[in-house]
Amino acid sequence: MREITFQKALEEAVAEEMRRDPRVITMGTDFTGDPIKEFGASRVRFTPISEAVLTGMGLGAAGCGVRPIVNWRMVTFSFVAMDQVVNQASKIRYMFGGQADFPVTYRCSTGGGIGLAAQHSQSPYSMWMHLAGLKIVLPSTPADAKGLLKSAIRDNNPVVSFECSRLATLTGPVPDGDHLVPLGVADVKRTGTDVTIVALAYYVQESLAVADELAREGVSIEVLDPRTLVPMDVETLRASVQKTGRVVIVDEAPATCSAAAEIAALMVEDPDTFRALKAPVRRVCAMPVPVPYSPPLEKAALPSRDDIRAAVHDVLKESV
Amino acid sequence: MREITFQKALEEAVAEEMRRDPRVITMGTDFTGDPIKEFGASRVRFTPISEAVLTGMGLGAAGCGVRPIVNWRMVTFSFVAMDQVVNQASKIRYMFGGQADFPVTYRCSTGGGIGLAAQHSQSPYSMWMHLAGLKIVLPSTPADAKGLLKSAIRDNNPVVSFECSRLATLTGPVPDGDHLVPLGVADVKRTGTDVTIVALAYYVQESLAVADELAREGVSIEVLDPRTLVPMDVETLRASVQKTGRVVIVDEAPATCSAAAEIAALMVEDPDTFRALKAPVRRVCAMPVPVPYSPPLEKAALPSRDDIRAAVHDVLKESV
Amino acid sequence: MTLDKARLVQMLRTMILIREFDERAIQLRLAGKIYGTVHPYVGQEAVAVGVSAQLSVTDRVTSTHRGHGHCIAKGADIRRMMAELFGRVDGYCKGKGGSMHIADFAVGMLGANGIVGGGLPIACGAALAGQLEGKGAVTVCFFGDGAAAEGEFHESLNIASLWKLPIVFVCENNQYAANNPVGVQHPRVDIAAHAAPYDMPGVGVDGNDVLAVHAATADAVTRARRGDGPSLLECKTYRWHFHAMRAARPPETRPAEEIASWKAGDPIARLEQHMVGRALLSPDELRAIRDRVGAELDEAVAFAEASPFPDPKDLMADMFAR
Amino acid sequence: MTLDKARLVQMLRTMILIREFDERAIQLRLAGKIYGTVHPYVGQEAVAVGVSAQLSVTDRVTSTHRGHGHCIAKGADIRRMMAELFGRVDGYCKGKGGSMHIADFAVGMLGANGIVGGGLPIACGAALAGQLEGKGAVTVCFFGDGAAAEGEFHESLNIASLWKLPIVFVCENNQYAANNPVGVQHPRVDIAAHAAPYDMPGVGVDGNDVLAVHAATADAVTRARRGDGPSLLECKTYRWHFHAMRAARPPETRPAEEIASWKAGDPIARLEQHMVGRALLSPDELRAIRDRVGAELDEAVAFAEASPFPDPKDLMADMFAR
Ligand SMILES: Cc1ncc(C[n+]2csc(CCOP(=O)(O)OP(=O)(O)O)c2C)c(N)n1
Ligand SMILES: Cc1ncc(C[n+]2csc(CCOP(=O)(O)OP(=O)(O)O)c2C)c(N)n1
Ligand SMILES: [Mg+2]
Ligand SMILES: [Mg+2]
Repeated sequence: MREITFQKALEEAVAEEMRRDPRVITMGTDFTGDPIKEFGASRVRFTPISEAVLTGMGLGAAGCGVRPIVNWRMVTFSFVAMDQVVNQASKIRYMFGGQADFPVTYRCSTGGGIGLAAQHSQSPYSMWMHLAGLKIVLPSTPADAKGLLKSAIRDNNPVVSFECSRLATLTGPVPDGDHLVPLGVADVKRTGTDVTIVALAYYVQESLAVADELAREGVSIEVLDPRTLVPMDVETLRASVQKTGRVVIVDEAPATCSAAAEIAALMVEDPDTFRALKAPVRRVCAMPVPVPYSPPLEKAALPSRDDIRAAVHDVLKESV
Repeated sequence: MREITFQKALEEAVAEEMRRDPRVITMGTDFTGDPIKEFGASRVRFTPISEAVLTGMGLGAAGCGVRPIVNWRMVTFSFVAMDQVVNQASKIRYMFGGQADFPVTYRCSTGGGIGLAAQHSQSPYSMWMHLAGLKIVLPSTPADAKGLLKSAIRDNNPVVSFECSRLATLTGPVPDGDHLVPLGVADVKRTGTDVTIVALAYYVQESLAVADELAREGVSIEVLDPRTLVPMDVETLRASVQKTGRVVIVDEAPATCSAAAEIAALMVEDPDTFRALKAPVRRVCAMPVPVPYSPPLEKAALPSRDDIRAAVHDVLKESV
Repeated sequence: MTLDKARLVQMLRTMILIREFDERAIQLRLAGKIYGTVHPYVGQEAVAVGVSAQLSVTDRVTSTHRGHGHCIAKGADIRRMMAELFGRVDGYCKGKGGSMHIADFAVGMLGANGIVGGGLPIACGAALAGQLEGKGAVTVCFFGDGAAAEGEFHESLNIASLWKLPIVFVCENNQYAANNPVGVQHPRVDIAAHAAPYDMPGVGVDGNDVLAVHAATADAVTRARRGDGPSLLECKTYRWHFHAMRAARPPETRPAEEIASWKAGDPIARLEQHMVGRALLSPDELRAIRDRVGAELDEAVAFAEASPFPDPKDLMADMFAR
Repeated sequence: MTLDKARLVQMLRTMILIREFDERAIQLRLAGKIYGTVHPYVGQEAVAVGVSAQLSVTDRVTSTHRGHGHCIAKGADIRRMMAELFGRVDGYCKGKGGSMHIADFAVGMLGANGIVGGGLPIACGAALAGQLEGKGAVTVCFFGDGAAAEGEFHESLNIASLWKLPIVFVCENNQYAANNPVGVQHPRVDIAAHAAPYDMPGVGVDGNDVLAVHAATADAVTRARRGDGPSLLECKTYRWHFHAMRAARPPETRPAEEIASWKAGDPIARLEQHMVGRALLSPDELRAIRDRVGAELDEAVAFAEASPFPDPKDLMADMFAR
């Protein structure tokens, strides 16, 4: 299979969907690649720095039969548009009684680790997850990035595509042709029997690396990637934890009210999974600080392989 | 002790702090009571409908020695100001290396249950909790409302005061004098031995009512009110759950990535609490929909006493 | 353009219907038949009607918290509106939305909105759709004087002008945002002045004169249909009642003389006088109109009463499209 | 007001320091000594310096992502700035902020800001503080042409005018927001036109002429200190380098002739010529200034190099005030 970068996979997704459906348009202050060449200035729109109107326009146009892709670029910038997300996009279909569909896709990059400091290193997916009414994807490989973004664009609901910055240059195999990954299906990135690691985005890769190391110690790790945060494939997650009896959740957002908190709660409120648990649940998340700039501090703020390894050892040690 | 409403308690808190400290000012599109009479138009500022600038102004003025209280009114309206909350208020002190303090208090009402439909019935505290850098209070009684708001205004950090709409007319005893409730201290609203209910805001009252009913069935419920969501008094919560071995968490926000999810995670990641747990953790939260308008639907969407009771019975039944 | 009798009668009838709908809504809210909040449009009828009379069903509008008038003027069915206020399954939103979230996409009414300024970006999106369709559809965005202090107003004007979107921004300057007079909100009283920096026409118009509103809209709509871009229309008007009510009518805080003077310029009476003066309306005809409006409202209330409440089992329906 | 030699030398020196600081920062970023992003201010020095020369230490400024120039002009210590870029404990933010979040509250520099438009509301708050203090302190808010498309720009102008806040809004129109020329962002090229609807003076000025900037600022600051409220100053200028760099210099996308023509109007060269023409600057003096700037920068880099990295144990420090 050909290998391409995560970034290129996302570009292909947009281009293929624009080719496939003339109703798909894209808007943002900038684009990677040169989509205007193929699709023209009517469908590829350079915008002023006005994320709020952009976000609402995507929604309004979607309600009228267009299928916009709105690119906020960094998730940071979406916060000036949060009213349109919280009060409009996530509620509009339901509060109007389902009389129209709103097939809009919002894209943005997330995450820290590259010295961009507090404002430009955020991973606040859980703030969107909390809003009933949005679908949310968060890929960890080029193939998933492409397949999920294509599914997002074809979905008839507002979908937010979070795209981890540190993965942009990751290279991996991507199937040829119309490669789709369905929304709401978690992926077992590695099978194992002792501990389940549920990891998100960049930390899927990190967890796989840790799992390789620990395999040498004789510890068998199963690595799960939810891929879609809403709807969450809770059955697959629970099945794995029921098998291993131990779960470590890894993400670079701070733990409080995070996706990791949600996954923890989903595990322990299910009677079968609760009873199968042999050890406390562990969250390996960022420290509760705005991401600092200085490399040693940033490193200390974000989860590391050592943190993941330590958490795995902990849940093994603390098993009842 | 004199009895006053929740709303009146909040008004007293503001008035007393404005009397106490001339640096305290208040801004919003409207005020309950008539603070302008006592404090004048320079300290009580009617604003245009411009929540973003208002939020940033509160922060900027706070950085220059003023102690502003910014009233968004409904939490709904704060979302147009979310950039100033997420990218500025929650990060500013840390990212500037602690060189200035930002003693600003943001106030808003929350919650559904009164037919105001999707946009005006939100309880999204967890979106703020996720942001490292804000303190957050959520009172359930007039006395706590007054004491916490006064502490919030005196605190030297950005504090968000969430004030549940359905509690506005609740009457209760409030101590005379300079009544303060410290931030970060949970309150045991009722002691019990069989099940811990951790409840928020309006649902503290509802849980107390259910606890009374269940007492007649011989079930002894402990009702805990965190009161402050950040910092969370996790020790008090864990101690109670270690005692009862069962926990039900009740809140009117949808469960996903909510305060309830966080509390669940905090319980099961602590080895002692995890080992003490006899039953799965239960979250009694709103259904994952925008709050609908029609009374029977709204009722179905929000937690009810029946739901709380059923959850208590469940954790009793499912105990290992 | 002089309007023929039929058009004028139609406009008059719609204005009366809007007024009586909201007078009825107030009574029904007091009676506990409808829930939550009601924001009456009474006094501003000339704006919704004057503007919408220039639109066809393929044109689109977005509205505000004070949206009943816009709905009716754009052609929504008052029976389904009333059923929505009653929280019933035959309401436009199956009872899920209520007063602040009525929409009828079938007639191009893209929704009331509980967020001040929140409809402007959505309207720009509808206008973008119209531009991409290339069939001349125009979008009208209604909003209040209060909304002009929100950033979304400016972002919307800017992008609409940049992209020459087929949109008409209609500011209903009713002199107040809730209890705050326009002087608390804006350093200048003329919202239309905001058009100039965006290089678009900004026109102030007597918002209680339905014919003036109609004429000003004609220019703006023509410009938009031609592909020449947006316009900003500021209609000066006044609401007769309180900003919003829940279980009870809130106290009046505005000066009595101010209210009286605006009531003296009642937009409905002015249109009636205009028509009577030109012998286009007899007392009998007026009575017939009013009677028919009354009967239609009775019917709408009966329709709403007869419609069942939604089944709680349907709570999760309509969440996601397939 | 004619400026005496000492003032002019001071302004020239500061402009050169700003330029050389950012030229150095680019080199240090390429060398991996500093991290994340650098947004060089080179070419725009006349704005920061012309404006700040009207301010005293009790006046306040807010800045943007392109903030090094504003910091230096407001009197920040380049050693602590450099240490911050190096991520060291002696940096202004103890290494927590980096280039986009430098602040020095002690000299009234209330922070760079990574959010386009995000500083405007904060500046209004600082101006409100100044108004409440009643000691005549003025706030200057620097922002780009791109920021004028954000709603926060408008909300800020509106409330500043309503409340007569002592603030000067300084738009540095450098013709581009990242790669987008001003025509992608605004239907009109003059940002100053936005002042009129807010009933405040809006003045366009040659932003490469430090003396013109200085004079225009004088009027605005005087007005603000008098309690007459805000002004909007639009300084037309140009950045010489890329919008932002990370590990490498990004390719240039702007027309070569455009760049050349703006470089021909180099604000530093213009001030030098002005001074030389009036015999206020000899080649020796100029050389001395440049030498001293170079030495100061060497010292700043040495200071930064010598400062330790923060201890990871201090990660949680500075989160909350007591
Ligand atoms: C963003 C936001 N802030 C505040 C409110 C509360 N609110 C509802 S209507 C209203 C007044 C609106 O005034 P205007 O835009 O003039 O419309 P009018 O009510 O006069 O029709 C306010 C403040 C809101 N709904 N949304
Ligand atoms: C709200 C927001 N949107 C987008 C960005 C990304 N961004 C950073 S700087 C910039 C261009 C800003 O242009 P301008 O305001 O003219 O300032 P200049 O860079 O020209 O100094 C953009 C789009 C951001 N930082 N914040
Ligand atoms: Mg109004
Ligand atoms: Mg610029």
